[in-house]
Amino acid sequence: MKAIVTVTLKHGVLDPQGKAIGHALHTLGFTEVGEVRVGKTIELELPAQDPAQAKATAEDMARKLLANTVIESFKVEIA
Amino acid sequence: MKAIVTVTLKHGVLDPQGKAIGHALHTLGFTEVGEVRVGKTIELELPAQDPAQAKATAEDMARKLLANTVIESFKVEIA
Amino acid sequence: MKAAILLFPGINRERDMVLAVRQSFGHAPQIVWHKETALPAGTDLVILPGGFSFGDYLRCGAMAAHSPIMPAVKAHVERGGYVLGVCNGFQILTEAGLLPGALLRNASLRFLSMDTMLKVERADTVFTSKWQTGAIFRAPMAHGDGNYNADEATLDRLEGENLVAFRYADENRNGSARGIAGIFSPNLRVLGLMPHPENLVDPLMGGTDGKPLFDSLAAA
Amino acid sequence: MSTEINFALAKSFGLNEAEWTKVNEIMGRAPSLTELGIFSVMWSEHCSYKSSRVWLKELPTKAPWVIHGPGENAGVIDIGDGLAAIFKMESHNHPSFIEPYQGAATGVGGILRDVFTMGARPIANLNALRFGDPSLPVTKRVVDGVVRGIGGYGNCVGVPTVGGEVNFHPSYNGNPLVNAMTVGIARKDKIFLSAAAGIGNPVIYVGSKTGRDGIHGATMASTEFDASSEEKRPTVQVGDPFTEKLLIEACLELMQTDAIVAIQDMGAAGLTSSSVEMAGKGGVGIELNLDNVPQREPNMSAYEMMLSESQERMLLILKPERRDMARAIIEKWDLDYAEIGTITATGRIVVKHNGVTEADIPLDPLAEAAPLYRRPWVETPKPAPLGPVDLTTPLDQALLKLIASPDLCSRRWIYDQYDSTVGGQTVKRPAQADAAIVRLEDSPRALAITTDVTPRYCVADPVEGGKQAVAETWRNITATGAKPLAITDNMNFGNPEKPEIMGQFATCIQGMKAACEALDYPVVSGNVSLYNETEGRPILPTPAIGGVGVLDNAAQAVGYAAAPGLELVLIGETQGHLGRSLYLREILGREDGPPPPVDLAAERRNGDFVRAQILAGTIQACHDVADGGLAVALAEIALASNAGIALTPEADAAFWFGEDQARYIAALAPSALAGFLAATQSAGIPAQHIGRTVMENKLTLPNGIAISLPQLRDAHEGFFPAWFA
Ligand SMILES: Nc1ncnc2c1ncn2[C@@H]1O[C@H](COP(=O)(O)OP(=O)(O)O)[C@@H](O)[C@H]1O
Ligand SMILES: [Mg+2]
Repeated sequence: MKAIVTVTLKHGVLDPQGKAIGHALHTLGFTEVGEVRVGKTIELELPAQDPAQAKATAEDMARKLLANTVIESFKVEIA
Repeated sequence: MKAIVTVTLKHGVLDPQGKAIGHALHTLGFTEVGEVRVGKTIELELPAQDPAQAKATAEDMARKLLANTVIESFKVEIA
Repeated sequence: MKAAILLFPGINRERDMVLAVRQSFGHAPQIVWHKETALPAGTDLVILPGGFSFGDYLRCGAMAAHSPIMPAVKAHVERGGYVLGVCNGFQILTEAGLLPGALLRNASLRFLSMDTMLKVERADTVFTSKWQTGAIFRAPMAHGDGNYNADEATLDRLEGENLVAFRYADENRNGSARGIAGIFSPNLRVLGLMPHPENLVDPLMGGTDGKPLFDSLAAA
Repeated sequence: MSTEINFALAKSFGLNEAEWTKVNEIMGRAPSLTELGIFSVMWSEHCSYKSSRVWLKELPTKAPWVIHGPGENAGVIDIGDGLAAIFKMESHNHPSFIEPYQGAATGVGGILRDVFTMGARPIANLNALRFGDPSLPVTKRVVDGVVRGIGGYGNCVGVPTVGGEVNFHPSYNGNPLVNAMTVGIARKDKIFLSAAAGIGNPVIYVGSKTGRDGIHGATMASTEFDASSEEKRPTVQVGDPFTEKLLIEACLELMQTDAIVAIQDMGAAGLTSSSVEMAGKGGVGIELNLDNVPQREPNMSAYEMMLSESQERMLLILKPERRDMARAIIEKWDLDYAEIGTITATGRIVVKHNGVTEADIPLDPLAEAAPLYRRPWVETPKPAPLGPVDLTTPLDQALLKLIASPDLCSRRWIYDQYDSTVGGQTVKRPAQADAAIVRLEDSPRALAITTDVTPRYCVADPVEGGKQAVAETWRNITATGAKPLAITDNMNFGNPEKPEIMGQFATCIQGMKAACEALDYPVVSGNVSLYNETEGRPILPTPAIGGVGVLDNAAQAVGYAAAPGLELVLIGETQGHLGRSLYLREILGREDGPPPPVDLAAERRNGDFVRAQILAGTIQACHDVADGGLAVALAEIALASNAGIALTPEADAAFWFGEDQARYIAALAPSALAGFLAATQSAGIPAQHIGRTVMENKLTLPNGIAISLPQLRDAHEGFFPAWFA
């Protein structure tokens, strides 16, 4: 089964990448775009198991390594 | 309204980040993790409009800038 | 002062650091592989050099912060030992929670490799005693993620407690909050900074502006 | 596998009819798919040099200091103190157009492997880049990706990128050039070669896993671009500089032991070329069991594994009794270690997979029967003499326009994205001297390294252009005080099946040969990239040269920054040659006339004199006069020095902007001037005192026209930041 961890910068944390992309989109003529925020997804292949447990494991990985909770928050989906 | 563009490496394209993360998770004791693939999400703030049209615009942005379609594929969700 | 340089896979400025330390200390530091679980007996100073530990994948310093050697480094800090983290080393220290804040992608989203000017914010520390407070010196920088950030409360505390070590004195090229280039821990025994004083310790390489850092430590 | 093996398939793999017939003859039967794949990549232009070999043989490759010339993974020269410099340049042109970031990144990765596979620690990277018309959006995308890719890879592996060159021309619109050079250092008695030996010795695979990357990359690099190139995309190789760094450290650590019999990187055509070449050079056979190859994807076929160009992989032949130790070192660095075969006495390559023999080819005919073409060629017609030239543009306007032009403006935006100081040995960084200077660890010695070529000269007169490219690298090294020792080259040309292109190739080589001989400056390694055409339009002939020289004492190196109050002397003869000059192109919109002739005897005489005067301490700063001529070189000195210059000669634009060769500007103390001029005279060297550096913040021409330094700097540094704002 698959766990997808999505990591995004916490609200209020500066997002230089999002800012630059927003700027580039404006230059390309997409002037209607407002704020842009960039995050990442980490897709994990896990052995078949109880989805709730898989989710708990993936959350554990996120807290320990995948996200830096000083600046980032995360959510986990099981697919 | 919001468009979320998720960009992932195409199947078969080497993902050095994913490889290194998988390795690190193993070292941390998460030995059950199989393949790890890393992607990114770009969250775009768009003016309220027809969702289908917003989706089309975001796809246009993805093709033109957000994804490198030589090695990446993308999908768009409207929230 | 007995120094140990930590070697994580992907680190690439350990040789530069050895040269700088050897020159000021008169002897070579010991190199410690990241899979070790203990520091060499009698280590006074732990150095985390620059580079791309684990390729800078995921987040700079994130994976190194979980290396087997890191519990020993934390114990060393708790005992009041000295730690210097430069560039990737600074990133590892923040990821490990040994210094506050985080180093985000440079505001320009480009790697920045050039000399910068740094202002010494305080000279009453083991790391900076050979400078005067307010002194300005040159240091090369070479990083893609040197944009120091922390929440406002943390930044206020750093300033209030006088824990900012160095600030960019010419141009704040990477976008760091309040121009911060380096910070101390509250006990002034842990220093992290982005630029590379170790690359300017020899007139042949363009100057000796970075040497006071190592001379200060050698004198401590 | 049910694919039918016939000429149509062979043709799609890039073999022609005669080559297909030869394959059948050698095999004595129809080849299997895997065998056909092996033949097609080994006989591709990229691996076999079938069009270029007869010409490359003409280049001088020997000197007392050459340890290994062309033929090994990289060239090796003796630089004294028991040390050797190992270096090579290689192109990644086609991949860099398809995916600029990854194409450039993997180009850097590939050339690094060629160097550390010989036992050297890489100490410097350089590059030679050519891009299309800067006004096209695609050019901007390619420049951005290539620069990021070079930095992304080089910065991460921790090898300083210390120099390079970049030019723009519309002929590169659909075909940019990305040539990467690496220089490494090894102990002279610890050089590792690739010839396999020892029947029964294990064949070890080290590095990343094999995926379906870049299959047929070598044949792609050997064909022209057309609209269908788009479809060849999915095989893009992605670089992993972190794994490369581990590979460097693991290999260098293993090389401290006596475990390795032979070693070679898996470059173009991956496992095929490395195993075939190692066994072929050693005169042995090799048997591979692909079941043991570390695989990234399920169900890979023998054909795919043999042709994959996955990056960051090496092939080693070990002493069997050292296996365990070797494995421990490799695994310490978290790299895959797999025994995938053995050395045999059969003289054949045998490939087994899932119990089936997928290939069984005799190695000698595979190598010896490889096609070799003496393709028809015609000489480039000599350009018509340059007609009258309008010299009325005011000198200051011409200078400001020239130094702001894409080919002459500051490259700061580029090199500021490359880590040039890692290693702590960079004595002269980009834009501080004519060649980069990198000191050797624990030694007073330093290397001087540069890359150069002037394609607009080569297209007009390939012989003079070939000479000029070699001479300019020699001059750049000389201008730092270093002694030039040898070169690597990267021959980038169009379709060799066209006689006029083959003629450019053949005659550039003639020019290069003459220069190498006159300057005692052999070729020790190189690379050929042909078929650089887009829809039938060739690139300018671009024989990029990478030169390496040595300084016994790094402290003697000079750059071109001069303190105020020094006298400036122009060395070499100035006739005001404007044919093919940048003045002609940028100011007058003309690209005609002959390029400047290269007088190799004058090069040698002037250069040897300048070097001696630098080492004697008389010349305190030095800059060669090249693109854009004297005025541009002076502007570069002023900007690097942050000092003004006051000039005295009353002369016209041909004097200030002519591109006559074999010239240098030397800065010396006023007290040394008279003696210096006397020395030039007795040595028969043309020299002219042209002015001095001053405190005043401006460049002053004799007619009273002055340009302030800030104005000069704004013009010089504007282009790239504005382009990428
Ligand atoms: N692509 C590049 N990568 C790194 N450095 C570069 C690159 N292009 C130019 N440089 C550096 O910028 C400086 C000026 O470049 P250039 O004008 O080509 O030099 P020159 O006039 O000596 O041929 C040199 O030090 C050169 O090494
Ligand atoms: Mg040059």
